[in-house]
Amino acid sequence: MKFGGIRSIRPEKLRILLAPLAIFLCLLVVVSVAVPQFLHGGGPSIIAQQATPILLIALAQCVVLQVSSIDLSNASMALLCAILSAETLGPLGIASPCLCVGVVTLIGMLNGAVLTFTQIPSFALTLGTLGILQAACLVITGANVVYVTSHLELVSWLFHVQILTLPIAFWLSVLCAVLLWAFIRFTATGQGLMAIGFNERASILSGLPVRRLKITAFGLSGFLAGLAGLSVIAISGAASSYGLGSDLLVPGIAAALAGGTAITGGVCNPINVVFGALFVALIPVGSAAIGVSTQAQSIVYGAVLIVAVAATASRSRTGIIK
Amino acid sequence: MEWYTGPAGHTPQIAKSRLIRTTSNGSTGKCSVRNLTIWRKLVSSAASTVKVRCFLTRKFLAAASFGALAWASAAHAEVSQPTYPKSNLLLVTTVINATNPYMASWIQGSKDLAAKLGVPIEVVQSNGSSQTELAGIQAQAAKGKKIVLVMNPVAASNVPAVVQTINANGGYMVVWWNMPPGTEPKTSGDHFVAFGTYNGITAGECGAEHLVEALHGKGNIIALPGVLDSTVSQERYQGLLDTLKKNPDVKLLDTQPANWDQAIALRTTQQLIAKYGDKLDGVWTADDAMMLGAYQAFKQAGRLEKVKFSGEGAYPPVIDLMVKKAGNNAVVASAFHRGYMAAATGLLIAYKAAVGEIDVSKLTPEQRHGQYAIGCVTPENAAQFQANGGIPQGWLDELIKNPFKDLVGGPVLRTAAP
Amino acid sequence: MTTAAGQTASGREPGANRPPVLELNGITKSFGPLVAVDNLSLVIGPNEVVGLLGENGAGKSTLLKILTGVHQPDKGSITVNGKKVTLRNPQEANAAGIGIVHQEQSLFTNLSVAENIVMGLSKQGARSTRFGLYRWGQVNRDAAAILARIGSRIDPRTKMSDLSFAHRQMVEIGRTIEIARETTRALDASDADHGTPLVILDEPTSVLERNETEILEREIRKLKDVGSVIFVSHRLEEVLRICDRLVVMRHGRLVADRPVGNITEDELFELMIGQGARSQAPASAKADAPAKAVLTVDSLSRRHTFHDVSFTVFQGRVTAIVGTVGSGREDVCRAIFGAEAFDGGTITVDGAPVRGWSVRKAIAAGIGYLPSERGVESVVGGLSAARNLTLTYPDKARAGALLSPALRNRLANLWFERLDVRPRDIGLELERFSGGNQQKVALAKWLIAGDLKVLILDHPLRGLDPGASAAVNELIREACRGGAAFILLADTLEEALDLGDEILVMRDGCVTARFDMAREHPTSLDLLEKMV
Amino acid sequence: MNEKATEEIGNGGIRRTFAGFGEIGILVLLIVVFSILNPAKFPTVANLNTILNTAAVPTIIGVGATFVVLMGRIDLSVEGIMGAAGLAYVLLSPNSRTSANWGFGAIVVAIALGAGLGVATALLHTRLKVPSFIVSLGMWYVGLGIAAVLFGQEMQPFLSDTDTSVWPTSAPLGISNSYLVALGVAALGFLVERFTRLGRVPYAIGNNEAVALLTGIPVARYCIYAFAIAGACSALAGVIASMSLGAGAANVGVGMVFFTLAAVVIGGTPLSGGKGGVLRTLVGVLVLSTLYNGLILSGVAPSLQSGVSGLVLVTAAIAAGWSQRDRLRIVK
Repeated sequence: MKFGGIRSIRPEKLRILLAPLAIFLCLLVVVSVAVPQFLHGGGPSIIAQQATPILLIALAQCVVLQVSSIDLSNASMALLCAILSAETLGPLGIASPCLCVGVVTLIGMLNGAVLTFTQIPSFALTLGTLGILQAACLVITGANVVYVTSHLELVSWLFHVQILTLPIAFWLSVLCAVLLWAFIRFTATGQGLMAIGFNERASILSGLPVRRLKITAFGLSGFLAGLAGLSVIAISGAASSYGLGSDLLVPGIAAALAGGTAITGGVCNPINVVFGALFVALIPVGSAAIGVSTQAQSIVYGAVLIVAVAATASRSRTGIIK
Repeated sequence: MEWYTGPAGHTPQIAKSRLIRTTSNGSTGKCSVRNLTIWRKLVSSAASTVKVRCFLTRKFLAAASFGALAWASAAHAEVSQPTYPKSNLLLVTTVINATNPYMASWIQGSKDLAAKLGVPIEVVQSNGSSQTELAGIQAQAAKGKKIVLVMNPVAASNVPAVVQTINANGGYMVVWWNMPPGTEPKTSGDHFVAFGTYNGITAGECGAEHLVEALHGKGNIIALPGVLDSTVSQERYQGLLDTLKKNPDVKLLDTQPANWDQAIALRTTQQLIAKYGDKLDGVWTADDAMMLGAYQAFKQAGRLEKVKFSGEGAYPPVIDLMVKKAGNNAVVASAFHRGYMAAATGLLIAYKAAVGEIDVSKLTPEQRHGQYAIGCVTPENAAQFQANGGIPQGWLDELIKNPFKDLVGGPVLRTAAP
Repeated sequence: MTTAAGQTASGREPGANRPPVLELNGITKSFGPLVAVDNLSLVIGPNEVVGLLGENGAGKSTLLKILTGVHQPDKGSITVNGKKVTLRNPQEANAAGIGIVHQEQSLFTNLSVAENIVMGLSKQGARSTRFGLYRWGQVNRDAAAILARIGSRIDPRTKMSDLSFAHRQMVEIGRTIEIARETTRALDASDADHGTPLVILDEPTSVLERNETEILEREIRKLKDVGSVIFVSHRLEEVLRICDRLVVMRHGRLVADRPVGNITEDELFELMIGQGARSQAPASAKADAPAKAVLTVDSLSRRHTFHDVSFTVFQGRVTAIVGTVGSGREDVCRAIFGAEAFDGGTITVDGAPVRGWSVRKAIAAGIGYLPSERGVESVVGGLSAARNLTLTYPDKARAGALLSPALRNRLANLWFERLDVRPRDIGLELERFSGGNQQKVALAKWLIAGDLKVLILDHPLRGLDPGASAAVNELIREACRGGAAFILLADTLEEALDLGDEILVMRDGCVTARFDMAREHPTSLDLLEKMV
Repeated sequence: MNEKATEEIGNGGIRRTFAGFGEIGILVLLIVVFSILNPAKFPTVANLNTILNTAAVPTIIGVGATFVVLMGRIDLSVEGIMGAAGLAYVLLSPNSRTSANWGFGAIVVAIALGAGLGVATALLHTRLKVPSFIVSLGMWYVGLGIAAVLFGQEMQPFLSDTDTSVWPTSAPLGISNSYLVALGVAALGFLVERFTRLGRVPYAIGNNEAVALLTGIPVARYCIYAFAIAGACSALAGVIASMSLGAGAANVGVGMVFFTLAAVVIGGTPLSGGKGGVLRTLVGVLVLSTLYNGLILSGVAPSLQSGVSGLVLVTAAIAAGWSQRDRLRIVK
């Protein structure tokens, strides 16, 4: 659609293209004005650090939303990956991250396979997977915190090395977003994902390999979730069933939607999801900065979320929003 | 949004080895009951604690005195770490949520101290999210003043990032409850002044031993620990198991985690009542919020009179229950410590480091990583804890004289819960 | 016809200086740069059937949406039964006495017939509820009565999804008439000079088979007695038969408004597309030379759907299958395309019998399928026209591993020229094109393959205006010459006779007759009697 | 299918209310399995009451949720509304903190608050055209925030009146009061669902919203109704939960959103809407409550419990949808 010539650039399209960036900048301005030192007080680097796992989970989510499904289990996949690599980094060294990401990718594909072959709603399926993965985490960790015993340096540099004052991990996840964008726009597979999101029936009758495509989508979701898990390990050097990373699901979904992804499917711009993630990571700082009372903070969080999505959401022409 | 008295935590490497007890946890139940009274005296007048037999309290006194020494010596001498004028400081205190009695008390303590010191204070609330916690602290640090931080981390794993932030800001911080191994204050430079905790094992024993006592050493109990992977919960549970080892006639029928949550505790206990019916004689819980849930369940089942409860944290409503001797003395014990005291102590230590009243380099190992006194509330002594949320008159002034006055020993060492 | 106004049910005097039912004055509606309806004025008298014609994209549907309160005009006024009204939403349109039967069925398949009828009514009659609770017994009786009025005996408790398409259409019509009657009652009660309801039929016949159309025509004549009708259709002969007066739209304007008496099909056609007379479709390349068999279906069966269907499709030939809705011909096609399972018989492509048949395999074997429900099954509305075009054969626009926008656009522009798709904006989402242009793209999606063996066309001309139909027909013939074979489910028997080299007649899932057009020359009546 | 003038067309719509109630099978299966696993404890009247007791709150929520899901919407704000309404109720009843004593007024206010939040959700959803998923997600936080504000910095408010806090679980009529309330709500819900326009329109919208709009059904207004009902139900659930807790807690509803949604889905009301109903949700909740009770009674390790529930959810969903599998079936 980017190549439709000038006639197809309409205000609506511009909004969808720019809104996520806009809302992020707005919030950034608010914070910078309320707390002038924020920008050179190392604020950006902290936000980038927090945004990294959120961004990766959000990307994982938006691939699945792209085919108008939802994956409630990808956050716990990230956690599982973190736990696994915490357990294996010591013995396996560099092999461990690849292995762990591989495992969760497979779990993701399994999700997709079950989804396509049993035809049950993704919400129900992944809700179930969520429960199973939580149990898995608890069993693997024996309900304890697992600390990386050695080889932590294999991942920790991701957040120690900085480029332009931001941790390299953030830049890498942005790179993931760009690659994903290119993948969706410029490959037959990506085009297929889009098509399924808009009209699955027509996609089937146009001979798209819908099952394979859906499995791909969920596999990608697992893969990106795995990367998110690695970033968690890199940040904290430890993982546990209730620790850092256990609360990524909602921020992930919020970031994906604030990034203009349509929950109805078809519409997903990974590059905008980057701004969505930064925005979500910035909300707490924002509300703290403008001095919202401790009690009222979650009110603000909820309200801001709604407004942000209202501003960025791309709405189908039928006017039907569910 | 879970109710934490101590959030998800860590297991030190030692955990792999067998149980090693520090002197401080050697105390028997009786001892902990006695030194409670001592402890009461002590807090009222720091001097009148000489003829104490209990080791814990001797240790306690020792700690207190050399704590005082360390501070006195630091008071006038030049200190090694950078210091700032009061006017350039901002006190920051973090809580995991705003709707939990422990947290409420924590905030209160921070604010009272801030008022006494005449320094502005900010509360960072994290809604149980590590992300939010980091972001909140960062936002305060970004305001340009030097941060004086007392932190109750959502997860141990957040601490390093916060230390980074504070180092960059040049302020000072003290952490309670949770800290990953290898992030010792000693090894993290001067700005991470101290780590403090309460001895979960002792706390667990306080409840367990009085439960056993109340059951006359014979009966069936169930246990409600907190979130499964929480160090704090595991320590307390360890305390229970240790006690039961010594009292084989008390059977632990079932253990169901209730995630520090009153509502979940209620639901779980209802199920357990259905499962064991009249067999149950006692309920051990890792925290009073959960105890109140369990208590409610038995109340509804109309079996309050026949069951004993023990909790942890001595929430005012629980203390009231003990004073009222409700349900034929249903509640037998709850370990006493206050978010109020933890927060005030932590903030004060960090503050004194910031203004140069403490020389961080001269602090003893216990002072940089130590455990603080806890009491054990029972129906007998409950009344003393009712007034002012159990905070003795003038406690804060005593504290300001000596921030380490409640220090009772070094790190808590334990095995992982089986 | 004009006398029909005489025998009005309510015994009103014909045209007894009652105000016109509808009076449109200078209605204008534009979407961005595009002016859909341009300063249009129109008067519709009481008990009059007015035919509304125009190409796709001439602005008909926009006009109807304005009349039913879906869109609001930018300029101009609407007067209904002498009262100026503003229609902000469908409810208000109903209240004003305007009901519509939509081109696509507007029924809820998960509800019963009776419920569907009640749902349509803006205010359920007092009898159907007590204390705000439905009295289902009463509701069902009323529904039965309503259906009986249009000579249909559908059990009102039946779940909609259990009814055949045609029967659903009857329910739809019954409901619309009821809306109209309800409104008349309301007006009678409120209004001194009896207002007349206006019923809009938006291509109601485009999905109906001939015999069903006749029922509908009877119905419309009845309808005349109670109210006025706007009848939209592309079947000119039908329009001429049913209507009293014809209005033609082109480019959003009213270009003709005449009584039926003095106008011919060709005139109409010219008025609609404003170009030379209709290209009379000459019979396609009906070569007698035996052509190569590409697809053979042998005693294909599926339980409860079709039985023992056999036929062969030859290169460069058109096999037309006719039959009423529910005759099972759609299912046969879907089975051949792998979209539906079959439990008996064989499909042979190029001499090799297929197994483990699926859509993917069918396409790989060179079979294409153009479904009838365009919006739902054939086009991905949210994607650009260009992407839709290359959806099935992405390799046509692939450079190495990646899709090449440049290639895609060149291809798209090429086909847009060939099929004269308008607007010429290949980047525009397909859902923004008019139905006819969408259909052209949907067809081209298969034709770009080049080496397509068999293309199955399910009502390819449904809802297309004569102009577009001619273009699509031309495409089909061209592809025929290119060596492709076609299976055609035609809209009208004429179409089948016109294009088919062989015609199969199906009824209740069985083939009841087959005609080789090279030798026999059946009339539509011959076909009809085998169908019903 | 040609119409002969005389014969009736159509199957007379044998209403398949109970057709394909696979979930009942699952329920029976669970009961059998658990009865075998612990014959002494599980199949007893006392335990039955425990299960019904657990089921009460989610059933009440589920009735409201069903109307929302039937329209193809989703309501995640449950826990927030429960917290806000619960605290409002406790603070307006005789309690350890305030002097207020509004009696039944307290319940009315709480429910009004819930309905209000529901309406707010619907308005934001329909006016701003934001998916209900995200709006209700936001409302979840807003509700918790309101609860936190009501909770304030002071001590937790406890209900002074013991009878109140025992009422939900006491069973003068053999079945615990709370579940009787739940049954009442369900019955009312069923009445509305079957016999009123308010109940039928959601089916229509869930089946085909575009058509609903064309037919002139005021979809937005019915959205508001549905979410208001859902909000009110969540609020009532919050009140009952707080009663039984004997105290006001912001997160009195912890874990209820997914428990209820899972129950609705297991019950056989797909999230795409248009099918299912209140009765099915009733069964769905019983399945999950029985499971929860049975797992604890059978002594399944706490770590594994979430896993087992997950498996059951998936299995139930598969069992429910297996028959309708088809090449062209679209499931989101």
